[in-house]
Amino acid sequence: MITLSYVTSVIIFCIGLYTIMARRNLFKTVLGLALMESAILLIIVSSGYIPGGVPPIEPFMGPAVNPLPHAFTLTAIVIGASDIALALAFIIKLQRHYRSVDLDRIRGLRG
Amino acid sequence: MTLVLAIVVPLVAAFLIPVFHLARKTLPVSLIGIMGLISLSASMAAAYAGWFSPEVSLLGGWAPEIGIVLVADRLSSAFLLITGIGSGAALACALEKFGGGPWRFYAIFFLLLGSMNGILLTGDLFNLFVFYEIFSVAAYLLVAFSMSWQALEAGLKYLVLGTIGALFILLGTAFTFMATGILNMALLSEALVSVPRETLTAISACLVLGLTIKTGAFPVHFWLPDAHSSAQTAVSALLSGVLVKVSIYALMRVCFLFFLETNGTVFLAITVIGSLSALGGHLMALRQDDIKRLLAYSTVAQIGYILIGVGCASAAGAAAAVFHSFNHMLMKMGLFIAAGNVSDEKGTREICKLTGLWKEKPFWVLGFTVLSAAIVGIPPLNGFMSKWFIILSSAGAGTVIPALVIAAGTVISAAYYLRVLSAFVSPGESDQEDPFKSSPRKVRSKIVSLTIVGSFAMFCLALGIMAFSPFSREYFSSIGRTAVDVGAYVGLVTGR
Amino acid sequence: MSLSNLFDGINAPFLAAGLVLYISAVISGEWYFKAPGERVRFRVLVAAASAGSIGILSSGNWLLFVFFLEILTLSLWSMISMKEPRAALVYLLSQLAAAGLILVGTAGVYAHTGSLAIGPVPEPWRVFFMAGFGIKAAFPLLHFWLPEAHGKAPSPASALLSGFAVKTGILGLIRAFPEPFAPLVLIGTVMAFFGAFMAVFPRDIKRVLAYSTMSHLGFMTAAVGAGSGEIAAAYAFSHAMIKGNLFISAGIVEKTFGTRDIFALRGSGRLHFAAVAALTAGAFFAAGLPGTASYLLKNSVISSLGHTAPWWQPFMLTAAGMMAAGYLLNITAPLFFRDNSKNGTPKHEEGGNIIFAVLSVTILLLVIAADSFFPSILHAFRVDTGFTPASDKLEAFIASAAAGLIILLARLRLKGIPEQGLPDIKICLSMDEGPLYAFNRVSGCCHPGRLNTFVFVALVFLVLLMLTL
Amino acid sequence: MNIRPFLFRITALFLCAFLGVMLFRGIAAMPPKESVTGPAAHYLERASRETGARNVVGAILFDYRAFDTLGESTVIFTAVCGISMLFSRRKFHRSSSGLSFIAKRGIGIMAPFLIMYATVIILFGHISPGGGFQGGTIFATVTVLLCVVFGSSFESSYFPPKTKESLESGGALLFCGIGLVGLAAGTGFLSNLSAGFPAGREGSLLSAGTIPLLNIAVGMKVGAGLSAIFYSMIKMLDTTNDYREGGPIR
Amino acid sequence: MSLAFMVFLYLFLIATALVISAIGDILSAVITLSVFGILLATAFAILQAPDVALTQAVINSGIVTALFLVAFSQTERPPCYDKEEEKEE
Repeated sequence: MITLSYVTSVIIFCIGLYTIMARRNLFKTVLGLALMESAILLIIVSSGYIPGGVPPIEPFMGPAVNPLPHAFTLTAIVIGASDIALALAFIIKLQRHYRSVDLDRIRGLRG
Repeated sequence: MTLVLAIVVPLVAAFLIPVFHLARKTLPVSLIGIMGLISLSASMAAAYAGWFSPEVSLLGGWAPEIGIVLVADRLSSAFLLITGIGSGAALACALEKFGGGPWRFYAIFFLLLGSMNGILLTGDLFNLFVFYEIFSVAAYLLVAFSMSWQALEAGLKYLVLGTIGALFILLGTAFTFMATGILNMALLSEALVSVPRETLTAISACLVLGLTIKTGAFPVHFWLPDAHSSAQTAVSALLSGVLVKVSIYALMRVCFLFFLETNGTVFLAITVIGSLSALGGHLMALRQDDIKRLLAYSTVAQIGYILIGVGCASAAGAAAAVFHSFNHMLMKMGLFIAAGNVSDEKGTREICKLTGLWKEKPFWVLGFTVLSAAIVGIPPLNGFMSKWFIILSSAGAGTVIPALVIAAGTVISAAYYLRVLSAFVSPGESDQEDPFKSSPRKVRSKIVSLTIVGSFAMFCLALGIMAFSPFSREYFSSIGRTAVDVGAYVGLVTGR
Repeated sequence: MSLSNLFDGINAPFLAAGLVLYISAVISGEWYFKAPGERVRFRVLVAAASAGSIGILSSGNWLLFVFFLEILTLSLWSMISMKEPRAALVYLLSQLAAAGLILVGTAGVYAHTGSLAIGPVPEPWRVFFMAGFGIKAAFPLLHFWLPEAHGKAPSPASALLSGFAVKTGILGLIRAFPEPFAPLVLIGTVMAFFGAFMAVFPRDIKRVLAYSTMSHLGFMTAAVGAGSGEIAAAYAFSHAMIKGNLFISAGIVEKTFGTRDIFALRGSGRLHFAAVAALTAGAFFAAGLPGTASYLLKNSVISSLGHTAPWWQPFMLTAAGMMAAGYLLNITAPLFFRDNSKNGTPKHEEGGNIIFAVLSVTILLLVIAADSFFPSILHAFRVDTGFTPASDKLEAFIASAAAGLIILLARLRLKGIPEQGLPDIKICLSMDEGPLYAFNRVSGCCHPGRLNTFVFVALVFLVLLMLTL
Repeated sequence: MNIRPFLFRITALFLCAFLGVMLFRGIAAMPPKESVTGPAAHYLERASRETGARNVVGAILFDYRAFDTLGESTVIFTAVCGISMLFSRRKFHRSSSGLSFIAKRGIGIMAPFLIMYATVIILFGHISPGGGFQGGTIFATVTVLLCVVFGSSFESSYFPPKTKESLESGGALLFCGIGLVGLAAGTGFLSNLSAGFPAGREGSLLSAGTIPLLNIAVGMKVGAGLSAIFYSMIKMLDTTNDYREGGPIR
Repeated sequence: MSLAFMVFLYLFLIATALVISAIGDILSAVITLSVFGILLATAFAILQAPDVALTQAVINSGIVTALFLVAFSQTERPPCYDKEEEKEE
């Protein structure tokens, strides 16, 4: 069951990376970033899973799941959110100047 | 105790600035100056503690396996010194240029300072990722601070590439955690030996890519010229001089601790990346006509030199890398401050238009000449000595091509720096007296920036001469030894 | 940096040459530069250059050798840039490349033997030393900077350049290859002949002298290759004197007549003999006629080749020696031909006080004369000055006939060669033409500015990392 | 010549697939874990005794690795400071657009319960799943809701930007203050029970030393921060709606 | 939890990811992103990680989607008022 979640997270990671490279819209780039971010979250959480585990709240009713990945995932989610928020802010300001979010037109700095 | 203060004091200063802003509209320059001094003295205290008696401070009182550990040994104290001097100079320039007005700039600056000290002192891999994230977000915002469309575009590209780098570092950290269950860097360096081969390739590939994107080495350097050339003067000086060095420290610390025994080809890859960056940076700088972009590409090349030093995986190599990053900080910050002031004064950044400066601003041009002679590697100055140490270590490690690349780099950098200098010295059209342009707009001369550039130039000369004395060479080789000696680091952290 | 080895056998001639040359250069500088600012700048630069040379001669290890070498290069670069910035840039870049190569070689020596001391270079790192000192001593394919720098520099500076700067390459070669080394002899002979051959064509006196320096350097390299470092050092000493005198006197001719083109100076010797006297005297001593020091030295170099060398090497060296007489005749004879009054009266360009020029030239001439007429000086440098044995006389005669034939043929066939003779490598660093412009257009695509191409390159880099790590 | 983008995409796809295969091989090579090993085992056994918290994840976040959480909330502080810097120069138009009356009345009723739900999540962070981050974000969603439904001027009258700024820096300073208390007590930065904080009765509201305090601090920071981000972005949007309807209200 | 439900959940996750990357209209891609976030939250719940599920649900499906929508509406709007605003600055 866990290898299944690893497979899906790797696939989603690759989909995210592909969206960043293949799409010309800036929003798609940020969406790709969000996808890659979520894939890594899935990898970390499913790495701490114990078959037949119990959530790590104190009165364990069985073999508790590894709590450390949960702490990292919490941090990673919030970091990803602040990254995406910043990226969106940049996109809004940049759209003011370029009047478009097409990557082929946002090529002012070259050479 | 002093290690935690080096991180917490700048953060508290950053949190206090909005509160002060609520009290008064524009913050007094002296207030920010005092805060700057306090946080710099905190980081210098940490550097002092780390230099003479390598120190470990357990956060929250937990043992290294359980909680987070802050470690200060000679390598991190050397880089603390670099960031301290660099950010102090950048803060002084920013204060002189902006005054107290943009208080958010200073809040982000102090956050950057705190996160830099965090990266340099942390002994925990995930904590390194978190501080790296604060460091990068603050860097994106400082790049975009001037709000011009170039700065915003450079900020966005830096953000997207930086976030992809951070994601790969997070992926590498996730893999190491899955393989070993530990996150303390010292314990990891022991546990990584038993990790299977494929996982080790995945870990090393992800970490090396993430850190290389952050340092701006050649294949993934695209954000660096845009960011460094479109940022403000003080910010681009800070970016080139200090921020790059912190990423290089992270690369050194991770590679020396994890991959020294387990995966030797990482250092070969770093040498190849270094040589590529050196050549690519110099060649691309040769074709630039915007002075700040030229200096930015020259930074890419100098990063290549440092990476060649790191790639030798030897004590001499690490010492040469640290010495060159210190020299490069001095040289590049002076160059950026001088170039920034000169181009602001003339209103343009085209090299061919920055003429007639020898008469108008002789001291700036003199400082620029000495520093560019230093960065090219002309003998009496320190650039020559650090270049020599890197060539020595790369020949010692048996690789000849990087040494030849550095020799070729000297020639190419001499070519493009001379093009800039000949433009500066050539008699500009402004010689014939233009009644309207020069008289009314008497820009108040930048005393602080001029003293900084002058003192950096003097420092370069002194270091160049001092590097001959065995006394200073002993210092730098001790840094190299501590960087490479993984056993001592692990013993220090775990107290065995 | 012990001063003890400042006066050992090899360094003495260089030291003597440097001493005399710097004195005469400073004196001629007083006369050559009109503006007081330029004069002060020239004095400071000569002081820096002499400090560099002293450092080079007395440095104990290769690092200091390169350290002072670059200081010497810097001061000579700024001297040349006083008159011709572009040639100075070419000179600086080539010398920096040479210093870089030697630095790499030194690092290799340190890695190989663990010490930086100057001494024979172990096998794998010789190619760096040869390449580095090759650029310094203008080996055939690495000589592109020599005609540019020597031809266009102010004459006191080019006197220093030809006199001492190029000789540091020879000094390095002597230090690095004390025992006989066959490729050096080959390069030396080729260089001697190539220099002499190229010296025949240019119409500019200084370019002729520059190429003649190259051919004399060929002789010295051959001597070093043959293992006799002392002869090369002695040769360097006498050549420094001769070349210093020739360049300064060429400067006098240029100052008085305003041009260096031998066609324009036709017959000017009749009008103003004093200006041309130094040049003719220098040419006489440089021509290597029997009895003068350069003849003795040329023969000692050829005899030092010994019997192992293939037959054509001594032949080419003697031919080159003879051609020296030829091209020097080229630049001095027309001065005394019947003037067809094309160029009118000589235009007196008022330089500084002419006394200084005369003084510097006389010093040099005195030393050359002493050097030629009292061979005992050469004995001090352990040079065997016996005349060439009879059997070689025939060979010498054939060589001189061949040389005369080549000069005659060249003079007739290639009459219309433009001013700078065969096209040298024209390096120009302006962005609008030349190699830099082509490179600029090609490398435009290296930073396309599109975000997804950056990510694509990062991914390719990651896949490569995955494969190799 | 449209062959280039197609070729570009195919190679990108192929490289991503190859990267995925290499990553999966890296993961598959690891031996599957049956039980929790390393420091996590220590956390599971002794978390309630050493920190007094029932929720082990909360204990890790706010006690064992509290420095990470400090770093984490500083990331949000930087993002907020930066975004308001990016949008600071735009002149501030007070605008009062809003949805229909039914939506306003419905949300008016729900809003207090949402805020109470957010405070419950924050305060019970060390007992049940939840904590500073989740509670703060729920609070931010409430402000977003108010912005959308009642218009940004209504929301800014209830939560003016000045208080958001002070709330945010206040939370950050509270966090560092608690840490410095631990440092003053001599047992290291951000130390909990060993620095003399009362462990309190297991499972009760006021137990587990500093963890609830840190939860509140982070909740203030995250809540105020994210709503400040949303507010600085949305205030530009409002100007456009009014512009069309009848001119902006200056 | 039965394996079938997990397989269905992961397939649906991959499907939404493909929709996000493939679809042309940004608005529907953002909506799909919030659906993706909710599915991921359920996956975390199944993997016995309640904290993470709550955070993921609130942050990635809540605030991030809201920010996306705001940013999207800022850029889509024909900035007719821009000229008037440009001169104000």
